[in-house]
Amino acid sequence: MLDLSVTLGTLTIPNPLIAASGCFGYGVEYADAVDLSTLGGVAVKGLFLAEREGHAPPRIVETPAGMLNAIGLQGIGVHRFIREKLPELRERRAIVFVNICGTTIDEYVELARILSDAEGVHALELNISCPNIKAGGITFGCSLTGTHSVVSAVRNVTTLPVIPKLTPNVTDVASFARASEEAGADAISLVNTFLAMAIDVETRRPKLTNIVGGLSGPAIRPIAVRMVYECRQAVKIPIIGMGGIAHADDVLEFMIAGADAVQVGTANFVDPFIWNRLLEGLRDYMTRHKMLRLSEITGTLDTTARHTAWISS
Amino acid sequence: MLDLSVTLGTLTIPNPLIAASGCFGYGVEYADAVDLSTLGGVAVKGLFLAEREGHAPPRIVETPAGMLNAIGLQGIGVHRFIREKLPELRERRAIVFVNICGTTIDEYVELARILSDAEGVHALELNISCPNIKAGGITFGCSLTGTHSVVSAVRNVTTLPVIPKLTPNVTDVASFARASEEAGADAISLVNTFLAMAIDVETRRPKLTNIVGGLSGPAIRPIAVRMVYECRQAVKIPIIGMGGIAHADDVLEFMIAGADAVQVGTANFVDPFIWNRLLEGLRDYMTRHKMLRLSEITGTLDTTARHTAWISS
Amino acid sequence: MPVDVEAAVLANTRLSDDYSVLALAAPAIASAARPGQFVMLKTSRGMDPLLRRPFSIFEVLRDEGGAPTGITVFNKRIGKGTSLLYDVEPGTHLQCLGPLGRPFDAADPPAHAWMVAGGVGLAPFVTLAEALLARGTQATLFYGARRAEDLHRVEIFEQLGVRVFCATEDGSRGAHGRVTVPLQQELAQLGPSSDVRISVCGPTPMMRAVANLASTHGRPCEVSLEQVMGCGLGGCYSCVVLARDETGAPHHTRSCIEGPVFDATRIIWDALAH
Amino acid sequence: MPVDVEAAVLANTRLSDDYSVLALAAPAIASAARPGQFVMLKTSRGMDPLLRRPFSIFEVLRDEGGAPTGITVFNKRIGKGTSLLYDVEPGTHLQCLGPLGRPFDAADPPAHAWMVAGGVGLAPFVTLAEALLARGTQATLFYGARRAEDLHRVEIFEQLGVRVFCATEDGSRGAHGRVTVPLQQELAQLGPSSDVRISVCGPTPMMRAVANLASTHGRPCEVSLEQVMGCGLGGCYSCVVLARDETGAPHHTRSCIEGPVFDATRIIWDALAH
Ligand SMILES: Cc1cc2nc3c(=O)[nH]c(=O)nc-3n(C[C@H](O)[C@H](O)[C@H](O)COP(=O)(O)OP(=O)(O)OC[C@H]3O[C@@H](n4cnc5c(N)ncnc54)[C@H](O)[C@@H]3O)c2cc1C
Ligand SMILES: Cc1cc2nc3c(=O)[nH]c(=O)nc-3n(C[C@H](O)[C@H](O)[C@H](O)COP(=O)(O)OP(=O)(O)OC[C@H]3O[C@@H](n4cnc5c(N)ncnc54)[C@H](O)[C@@H]3O)c2cc1C
Ligand SMILES: Cc1cc2nc3c(=O)[nH]c(=O)nc-3n(C[C@H](O)[C@H](O)[C@H](O)COP(=O)(O)O)c2cc1C
Ligand SMILES: Cc1cc2nc3c(=O)[nH]c(=O)nc-3n(C[C@H](O)[C@H](O)[C@H](O)COP(=O)(O)O)c2cc1C
Ligand code: FES
Ligand code: FES
Repeated sequence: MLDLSVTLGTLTIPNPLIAASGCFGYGVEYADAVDLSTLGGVAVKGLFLAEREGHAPPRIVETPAGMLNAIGLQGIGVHRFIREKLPELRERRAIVFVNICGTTIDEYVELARILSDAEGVHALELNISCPNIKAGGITFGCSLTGTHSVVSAVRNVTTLPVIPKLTPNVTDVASFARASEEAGADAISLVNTFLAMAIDVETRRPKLTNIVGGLSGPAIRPIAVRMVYECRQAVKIPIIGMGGIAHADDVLEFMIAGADAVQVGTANFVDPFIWNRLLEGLRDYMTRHKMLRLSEITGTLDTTARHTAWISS
Repeated sequence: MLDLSVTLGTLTIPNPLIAASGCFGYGVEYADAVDLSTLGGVAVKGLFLAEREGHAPPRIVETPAGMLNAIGLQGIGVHRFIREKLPELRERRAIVFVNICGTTIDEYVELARILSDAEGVHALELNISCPNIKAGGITFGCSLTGTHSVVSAVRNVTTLPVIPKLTPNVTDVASFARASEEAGADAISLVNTFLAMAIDVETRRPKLTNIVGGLSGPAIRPIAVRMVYECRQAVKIPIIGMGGIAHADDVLEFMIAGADAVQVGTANFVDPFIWNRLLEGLRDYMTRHKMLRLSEITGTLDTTARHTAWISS
Repeated sequence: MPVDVEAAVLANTRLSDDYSVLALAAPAIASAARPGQFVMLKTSRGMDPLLRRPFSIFEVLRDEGGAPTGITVFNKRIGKGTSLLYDVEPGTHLQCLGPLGRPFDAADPPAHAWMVAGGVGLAPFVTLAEALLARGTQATLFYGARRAEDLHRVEIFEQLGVRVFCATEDGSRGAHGRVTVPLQQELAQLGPSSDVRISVCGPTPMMRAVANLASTHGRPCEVSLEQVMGCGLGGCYSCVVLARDETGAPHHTRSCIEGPVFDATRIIWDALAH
Repeated sequence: MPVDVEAAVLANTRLSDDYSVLALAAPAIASAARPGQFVMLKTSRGMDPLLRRPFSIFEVLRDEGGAPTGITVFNKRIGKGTSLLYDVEPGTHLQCLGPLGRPFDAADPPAHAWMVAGGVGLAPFVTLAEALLARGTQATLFYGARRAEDLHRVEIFEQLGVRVFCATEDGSRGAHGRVTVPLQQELAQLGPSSDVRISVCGPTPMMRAVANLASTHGRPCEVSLEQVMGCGLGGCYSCVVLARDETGAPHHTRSCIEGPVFDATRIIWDALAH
């Protein structure tokens, strides 16, 4: 029997495949198409305390092997989420990662308190990295002290796994991983999207109403893998890697680089039934490589020189 | 008559299309295929004082809509360049941007001195952003004081246009644009490649001998355009934009975002005869939009709201 | 529940330089399809382009026995993906996800159903017309385009027994001008007692004009909107339109699951990108 | 000077599950081609995959009058691009850049030319064989593969009058074992006076073994190397091999312009990725 389960601190999930926040609605939208209990987890759309309408459309633009989004964190707010969505997620036996956003530390703390009392929440993913909203989020994610403060504040009010989600729009992502670990994070997830833009040259206007948006999809995978690799050297806590995963080989690439689990976002838009394809691919790899436990592969990148360097580079 | 010329400080070039450093050899390799005098310029492969063998292969990996490279700045050194390549470039009437790299400020200064005395060099592009070599380059490019010191040191020893090339691997690229301007740069060019990596999951080894490499190509274009846009708000000096340009619309996108000229790298590998295609596309656009001078389009992004926001986002 | 099938291209009939009708083998989707629903098509095998494209289900294909075997798509080339579909050759396979979205609700007699189509907006009305006639509901199509050559597949509706009014901006066929010209005439002639339901699909300004006409004449109107769609399943929030809820309060509403068909009175037209 | 043409696919003959011969209409490239040169082929229209792929010019196609009309490529599917080429249908157009690279230098009589091919390494030798026979130089082909079914197009060489030695690892055709088996036998039987020039193309370990054999028997040897190539024109420095210069000093040398054909004694084999 192949064991695909992975452990994130106190939380063990049946396989490393988690639906990425903002790419899977509140999970319930997919409940008829996908058996949510077969996923490693569902990270729901970023939630604020209050409802938000988000940005005016157009909100996405396709780009080479990727897409930009500027949704602006439209959402129903934490209270309606608990009332209207959480019960079905519970019933479907989904492992729920709630992605929370605030404009102040108090908001994150308040959200953490409320969700800790709600039944059926398995982990808190702190979105301190959304590039698409003016106030909050990213302002914490781009400052080491900001990151440390948010994480430790939330840490103090919940026993749920606390997982800050890091932005790639920084010089040294590993230092943010360290700050998170020191502040008591149980794991980190990365990457959120890259701040980017696209212009309609005929009208000379931005293609997004919000002017800038976040780049996701296969295009960013090589950068995201490098960042996961850097964080793996920097911290001991589990890493949830993401950025452009579309095939089982991509999952394995992130895990070999140092990820304990992964999230899949954009590729789920292209293929909502991707989950079985990925699981089959992982099982096939394990069989071919005679592995019994998938988690063994995490951080096994072999960097020993292939042949003695013949000349100084 | 359509005027495609653009001005970079004291240097006026016939059109905005410059071959990107490291993607066009020393220019001479393409002299039979492309009339070098018809280009806006040729940025030659990054030069150190001494010859360098660079990294052991494999040196490139294809990625979704992009590629990684870790050439390691193999090069013939400035002296052989002046002896063996510059005469032909002169003869071909190429506008030569020499991309220089050092591990110390003195090296940059020395290179600038030597090249200022050489006939046929039109501008110095300071490579302080190569992600693929351990010492130097990027260590200046990732520090504001480092950037300022290199630029002003070179500025003091040459009358040639000084164009620092910025790395995208920073939190706030605009601050590096500002530091460059304050230090007396005549222009800035951006972006260099994004630090990234790819892994062969079957062998669990990096696909590049150097483990990490720089991501280029269409995949990065939306991020690069955003960075050019940010720099345009921050500085008055001309901007040479690049990152994934493959079509005339991409050139226009960078110019509308704020670039005065552009460089084309990876796309030249896919289509070495790209230059005429791009020029035709630009002329066609100017005709359709009744423009006489292409340079008018720089920084004309229209960000006025498309319709009154109906609800707060 | 939508299914994703690797559908064989059975035929790709070019109607003009920019229109083609693509026939796809997709029994599961065909048999579940309801009027005005759509599919998400992958227009290429690889990542260029990356995302799927939304297309109305134009016709439901059936075998001799009448069993659904596939669907057709009424494709207008306007960019990368639609150009790839225009060029696709039979034998190719395309990933096809559907059926998706909130369908039209087909009116029952004695109501009359008026369908108003602009250009490629004709796409969702074949399935609606069939549903109406199956119910014995009288159906009328108002179909507008630039020139006569841009009016395609009118015969399908005529054969179904739909009353058809055409309009062309150059007057080369039917009424001279926008599709609203014949529509307005017919609306004006309606008796107060008659129960007419309007459905419209086409360019946003045209849908807006029709919605206004409908409301001034006090006729219910459904619109089928075209928003950029990342997923088609409610996962990405890319496809929102600003629509009023029961209380009249405007909210960004996902057109892939609460639409693409909306009651026209819900839509805040000024907020729709043109 | 290389040219870039949008070459029509004239035919794509599948020889097995993994080999096909692709015929391309490209007169300009065909007439300029010299033995062992290569082209850079774009395997798809869009950006997936992004880069071109290097392929040896397998055959030069000619019309009745003998005028060059195109080339063929001996394609072995090993990944994304070669799979796309394997599936390509006639009528498609592919961007084709060439001819590129340093050719073999075809020996003149009285020298004898021995060509040693492993698997897909057969590709550059048809053009070399033709050049040799045009010079009246006696040519021999040593051709090795795993099984008899993997030995393709031997008849081309036989018809040209090339002496052919086959070897298969399972012994199903020709000598039992690697291609070095018959090569070694023939080398051993050579008289000291005979002037034999060896050219080799195939997997790196095989080329290395042949190069060693050649030097132990004191025979000159040219190798055609396969490095990953980003541009094919000397622009990117991706394709380097560690090769000795005139002074014997090792340098990273671009195999797209100084190669792919190198004098075997220049290569530092330990530095070549396997
Ligand atoms: C519910 C629905 C039903 C549709 N039915 C049909 C149909 O039956 N026949 C038909 O020809 N077209 C139909 N469309 C429009 C069709 O989806 C677009 O023309 C198509 O996506 C354009 O893709 P492209 O790559 O050719 O254009 P590009 O401009 O290259 O596309 C770029 C991006 O913009 C999106 N986009 C561009 N135009 C539109 C548009 N008008 N609507 C939605 N997204 C757009 C694309 O999906 C893609 O994500 C429908 C759209 C929707 C929302
Ligand atoms: C001078 C030269 C001549 C060649 N002639 C032939 C020929 O006649 N017939 C033939 O079938 N093959 C030939 N090859 C090898 C051929 O280029 C590769 O098999 C092909 O590039 C693989 O592409 P892919 O997308 O299928 O594989 P992928 O593994 O998907 O390619 C990924 C990347 O690695 C590169 N790559 C992978 N394998 C090789 C390789 N063996 N050599 C060079 N680059 C590689 C690809 O170009 C691409 O950039 C030649 C290579 C060179 C350098
Ligand atoms: C449409 C869209 C909406 C997103 N919304 C959120 C969000 O609400 N919270 C968050 O933390 N990340 C959000 N993300 C980022 C993704 O969770 C993920 O980090 C990123 O897309 C990279 O993964 P991918 O390449 O697999 O999509 C969003 C991404 C997309 C494409
Ligand atoms: C193979 C390769 C080599 C490069 N070498 C250099 C270099 O020597 N100096 C430099 O400043 N940039 C170098 N670059 C970066 C390019 O000049 C350019 O900044 C980057 O590739 C983005 O542009 P593109 O997407 O058009 O390729 C190199 C890029 C590639 C792909
Ligand atoms: S298209 Fe994704 S939510 Fe509607
Ligand atoms: S392939 Fe680019 S230098 Fe050889």
